Amino acid sequence: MVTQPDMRVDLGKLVLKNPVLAASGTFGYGQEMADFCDPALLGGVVVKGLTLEPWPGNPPPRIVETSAGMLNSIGLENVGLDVFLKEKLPWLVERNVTVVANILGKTVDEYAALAQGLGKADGVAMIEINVSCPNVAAGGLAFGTSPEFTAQVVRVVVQAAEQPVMVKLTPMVSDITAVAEAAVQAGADIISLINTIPAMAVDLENRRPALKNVVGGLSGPAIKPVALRLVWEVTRAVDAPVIGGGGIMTAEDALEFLMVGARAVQVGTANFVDPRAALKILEGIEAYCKEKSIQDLSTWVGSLKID
Amino acid sequence: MVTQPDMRVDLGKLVLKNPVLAASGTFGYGQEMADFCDPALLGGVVVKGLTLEPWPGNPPPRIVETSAGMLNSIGLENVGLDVFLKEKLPWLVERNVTVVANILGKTVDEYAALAQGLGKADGVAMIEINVSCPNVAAGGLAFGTSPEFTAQVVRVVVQAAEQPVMVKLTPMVSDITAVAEAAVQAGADIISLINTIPAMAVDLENRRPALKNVVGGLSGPAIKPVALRLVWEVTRAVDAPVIGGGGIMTAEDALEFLMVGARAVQVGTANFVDPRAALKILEGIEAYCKEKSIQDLSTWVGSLKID
Amino acid sequence: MGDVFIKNCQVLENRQLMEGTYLMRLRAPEIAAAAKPGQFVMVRTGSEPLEGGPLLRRPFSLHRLNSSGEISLLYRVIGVGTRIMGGVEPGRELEIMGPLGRGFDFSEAKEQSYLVAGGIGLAPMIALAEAMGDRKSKFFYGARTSKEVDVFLALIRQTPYEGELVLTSEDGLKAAKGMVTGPLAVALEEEPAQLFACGPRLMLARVAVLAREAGVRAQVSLEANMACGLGACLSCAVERASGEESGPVYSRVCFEGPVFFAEEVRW
Amino acid sequence: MGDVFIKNCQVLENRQLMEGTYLMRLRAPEIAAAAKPGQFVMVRTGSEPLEGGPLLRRPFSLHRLNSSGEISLLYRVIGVGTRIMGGVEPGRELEIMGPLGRGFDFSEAKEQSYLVAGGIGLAPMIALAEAMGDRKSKFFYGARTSKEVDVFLALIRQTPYEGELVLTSEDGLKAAKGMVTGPLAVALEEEPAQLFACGPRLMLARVAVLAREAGVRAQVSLEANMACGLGACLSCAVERASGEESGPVYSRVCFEGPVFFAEEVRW
Ligand SMILES: Cc1cc2nc3c(=O)[nH]c(=O)nc-3n(C[C@H](O)[C@H](O)[C@H](O)COP(=O)(O)OP(=O)(O)OC[C@H]3O[C@@H](n4cnc5c(N)ncnc54)[C@H](O)[C@@H]3O)c2cc1C
Ligand SMILES: Cc1cc2nc3c(=O)[nH]c(=O)nc-3n(C[C@H](O)[C@H](O)[C@H](O)COP(=O)(O)OP(=O)(O)OC[C@H]3O[C@@H](n4cnc5c(N)ncnc54)[C@H](O)[C@@H]3O)c2cc1C
Ligand SMILES: Cc1cc2nc3c(=O)[nH]c(=O)nc-3n(C[C@H](O)[C@H](O)[C@H](O)COP(=O)(O)O)c2cc1C
Ligand SMILES: Cc1cc2nc3c(=O)[nH]c(=O)nc-3n(C[C@H](O)[C@H](O)[C@H](O)COP(=O)(O)O)c2cc1C
Ligand code: FES
Ligand code: FES
Repeated sequence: MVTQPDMRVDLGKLVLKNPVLAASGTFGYGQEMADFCDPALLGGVVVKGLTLEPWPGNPPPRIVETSAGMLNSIGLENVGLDVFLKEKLPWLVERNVTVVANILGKTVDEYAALAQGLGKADGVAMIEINVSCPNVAAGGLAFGTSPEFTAQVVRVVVQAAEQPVMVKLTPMVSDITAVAEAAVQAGADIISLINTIPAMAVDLENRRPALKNVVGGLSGPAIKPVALRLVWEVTRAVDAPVIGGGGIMTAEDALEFLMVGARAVQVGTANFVDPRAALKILEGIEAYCKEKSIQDLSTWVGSLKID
Repeated sequence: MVTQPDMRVDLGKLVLKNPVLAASGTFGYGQEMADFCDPALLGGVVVKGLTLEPWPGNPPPRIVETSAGMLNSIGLENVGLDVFLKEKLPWLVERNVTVVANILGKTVDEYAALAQGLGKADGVAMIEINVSCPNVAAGGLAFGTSPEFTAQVVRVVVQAAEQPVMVKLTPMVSDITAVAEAAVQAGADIISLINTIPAMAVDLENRRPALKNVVGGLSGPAIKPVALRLVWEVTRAVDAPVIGGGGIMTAEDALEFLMVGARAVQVGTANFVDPRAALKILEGIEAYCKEKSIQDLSTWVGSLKID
Repeated sequence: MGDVFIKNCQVLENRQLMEGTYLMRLRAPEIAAAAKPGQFVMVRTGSEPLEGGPLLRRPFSLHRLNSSGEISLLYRVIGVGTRIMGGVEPGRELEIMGPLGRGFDFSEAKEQSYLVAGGIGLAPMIALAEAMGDRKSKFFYGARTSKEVDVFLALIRQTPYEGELVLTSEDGLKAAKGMVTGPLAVALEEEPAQLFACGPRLMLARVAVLAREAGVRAQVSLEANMACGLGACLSCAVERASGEESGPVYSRVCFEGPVFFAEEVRW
Repeated sequence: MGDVFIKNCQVLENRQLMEGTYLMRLRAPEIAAAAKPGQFVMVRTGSEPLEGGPLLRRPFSLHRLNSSGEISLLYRVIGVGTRIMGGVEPGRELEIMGPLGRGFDFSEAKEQSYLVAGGIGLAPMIALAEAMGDRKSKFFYGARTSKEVDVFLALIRQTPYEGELVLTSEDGLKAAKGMVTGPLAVALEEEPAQLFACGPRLMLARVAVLAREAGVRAQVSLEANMACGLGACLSCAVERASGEESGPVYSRVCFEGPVFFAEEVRW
């Protein structure tokens, strides 16, 4: 007999109602896609990356499609912390959405200030640290490329925040496990990955970069194999729960990430292809559990067999 | 009036007849694809990676297709240096093929021994150092992930080799320019990039990794935007000539790499899709030059306009 | 925004009007009922990842809207997505999302309106012309070739539009030689009127200048690379005129647009 | 290897024989003339990168070869590539590369041969049966369902093959219940004969054991994931039996195979 599978996700300090989250920057502030995807039904909504001050973002063109993927250089356009708390968060709270705030600072202090501002807010279930921003103080490489800088940021955020803290890792490092370990040691509760891969496209006819910003971040199915590998490496290296994503388009993709060891997934680019994607993926996972008589999805997590 | 464009590529110590090379591991020892692609017509053929001793490679399955790409974990199956020199090289030399030997050692000494062995061989035009092998002495990370290890390998190879030395960089590092600069300072004549991106795929039905080796290297159109970005970064950071590749399927793709700053390109996965691909790309570049009245292809190199 | 739908819509007709330009009619009752001129739809031209076709949907203006539940798209083949569209056989279904964005605001009909279209920018202007019915207006159309002039005439004559037609073509055949902004400038001098325009960016920039000089308002339909079409991804930025002092400020073409008042935009 | 071609071949017929199994006839005169049973072709099912379809070609055994310039493929729909093949309309062209690899060696015809096929492994065995003509042989076919038995009978009756047919099916309808290696073992005991086999890996492993026990040689057609089909990429490794002491040694299924003598392979 088929019963309703238990889809809850235990993340330690937090239990999600199910394992499908919308990824930051691909779901706006939850409201934009609400006609097609009720954000309250998802395991969580990671809102667009927040900075302390409102940020205009990069000049267009900001996106371009590539083989099985897309590049974006939105440049973190966002309303800033205050407007988020006053104008965006209430709508989400009212609808009982599990809100994850994605934060990005240009300095360690900005990260701390963001965490503090969010810590006081009711209705932010978790903070996701985006360490992809260039660390100006350290020569312009992203914070996330160095275990030390990552740990530094995590430490101040954990201290300032009231909520569980998740760190979103940058894929473009030679040893992701070192960064993940540093993050966990610095107090991160959860690891999420992957962010987009720095990449570039050009317009042959005009002899110009396809993006005004020249370089953008690659997302979509093209990066799925890279993401799966990184999730696999990190889940074996650290005990902290991992939320995986990168190129997830279908329930099967999501089930692969879970099988490799992720406890939950983030759906990004798929939301653009179909704003119903996250919900369809959730339904597909449920259907798969029923078909395979998986009573508790957590038993599927990490079930990959290696000879 | 349309004249024949000058397609020669000046690499400093070496001039290639044209800018299209077959990438290592995707063209065998030149012979396998000869029915469809005369290797002598190409700018060069980079043969399958050579180790000192013959190497059996990894157990199957060794490849799997992914969205706009493929993973391989061939595991460097090759005939070894001696058999290469005795049985493979003569066929290539006889046909006037520009041969590039791709070498890979498990230790620095092995790299030196390979370079020495090849140095004496007539008919090897260039040596390409593959620094993707795990550096056992240094904890298992690939040589190519560290500027220091890369420099170490380059130094001994340059010393032992008689030919120009090219270093093929690994994409999975946070700062490719540091590795490229270290390689050039250590004496590398040419930089080539990119090698495959470490990645993974799983078989949902069997709950197993799709590759017996679990992790493989991602190649094909999926990685082109990442490769273009890395070529862009490296050509701006070092003066040494750069040979670019990663996901090149068409003449347009190749022209993009050249426009971004590569002096020549390597065609890999495309050879599997169509063994005539490298030749078609070469013909396509020529046709484009004629159409756009580009007399000398070198004027196209690096012609990308940035506002 | 009103109602938005994602529907599998049957292709009723998909006809080449001239080299590279197609007209596609689709059954889309919900979308047709909810849409107004200047709004757009996003068409899914790909399928599952490996199976192929592009990932992202492609945006197209609504070219005709009719009360019997049909919509039309007028499109030019540019790249992979539109090439796939060109090959779709009638009878097959395409997944369409829409109607999207802010359309033309022609509620406050002035005595006189000028509709201005360049090239494939014609697409939404026909829907507007049709909706304006017998209000007093002139339609300025700038073609590149005489063939385009013929296509335009055939399209406009299918509508009940009765206003004056002012045609130019770059080759000067079957229409006045030159750019359509030439006769437009003359007309504005003779009789100022509100403008509605869609076409190449350079044409729209010129329209904006002419409107300012004539002291009339202009509504222009803009294009931008889009991912979501719903205001969520911030891909489709256009710089606002307001952002001069405090650094740039962007609007979303898919949400605040695609139709903007010319003075809202930084040209 | 002999001549290899890459040709755009017209699809003459593409018929579903039963749920998920198709027969495709193509015009391919050069390939048909050069090929022998057991060889394979690689079919391109995708197109340009963004336009879609899979990147790599898909390998298929030659199922029929005829002197009037046609080849046939018998294929089962597994994933994206074969799904695309199943939808190809007659009249369209597919790019085919072949013939590839080493086929069956049946030059030294013994008194008696046993052909053994399981499931879709039938594909090359029909070509072999046809080529063997009236030599003395028995054809062992292991089906899963009675429907598969019917399909087999229809296919084999189109060939001039006159040998005995020994059929099994897993459901025991229209054929003896069980695995085809059962009756094969009995036959080998009664009268040893060289074996030619294609089917699931487990069946072939069993065939290898039976051959060894009966002291006969067996040629088996193997499968492996392939990228190039030409021996260049080393994707399609199968471990050789020889490699026991000095570590594994691999052969290329596309080049040294797909047909191997059973004793060459490490099972
Ligand atoms: C609001 C809006 C309405 C439009 N209405 C029409 C119309 O009615 N008729 C018509 O022919 N065209 C229209 N366009 C342009 C049309 O969307 C593009 O021509 C089309 O997306 C090209 O897709 P492709 O795959 O063929 O080309 P490719 O060049 O392969 O597309 C690559 C990427 O660039 C984007 N892109 C390319 N050109 C444009 C463009 N001009 N504007 C926006 N994105 C672009 C594509 O959407 C895709 O993401 C409209 C664009 C917008 C934004
Ligand atoms: C020499 C040879 C001859 C073959 N002859 C036939 C035949 O006559 N009829 C038939 O139905 N099938 C045959 N196969 C198997 C056939 O190639 C696969 O079923 C087919 O490639 C599946 O492609 P797909 O895109 O539909 O499946 P997917 O699962 O989407 O394919 C994904 C990848 O795996 C590979 N793959 C999947 N299954 C196999 C397999 N069994 N063997 C090799 N590669 C596989 C594909 O080529 C592709 O690279 C043969 C295989 C080989 C190696
Ligand atoms: C348009 C766009 C905007 C994004 N903005 C953010 C962001 O603000 N903060 C962040 O951490 N990640 C951002 N991302 C990364 C996604 O959250 C996700 O990690 C990445 O796209 C990989 O997943 P996908 O392949 O499913 O899209 C953005 C991605 C896209 C495509
Ligand atoms: C099957 C396969 C085998 C490869 N073997 C080697 C190798 O031996 N040495 C090496 O330096 N690169 C090897 N590569 C990497 C390619 O040379 C090339 O750098 C990479 O595939 C990216 O280019 P592409 O996307 O055009 O294939 C191999 C790639 C593939 C797909
Ligand atoms: S296309 Fe996503 S915000 Fe406009
Ligand atoms: S498929 Fe490339 S060597 Fe066999």
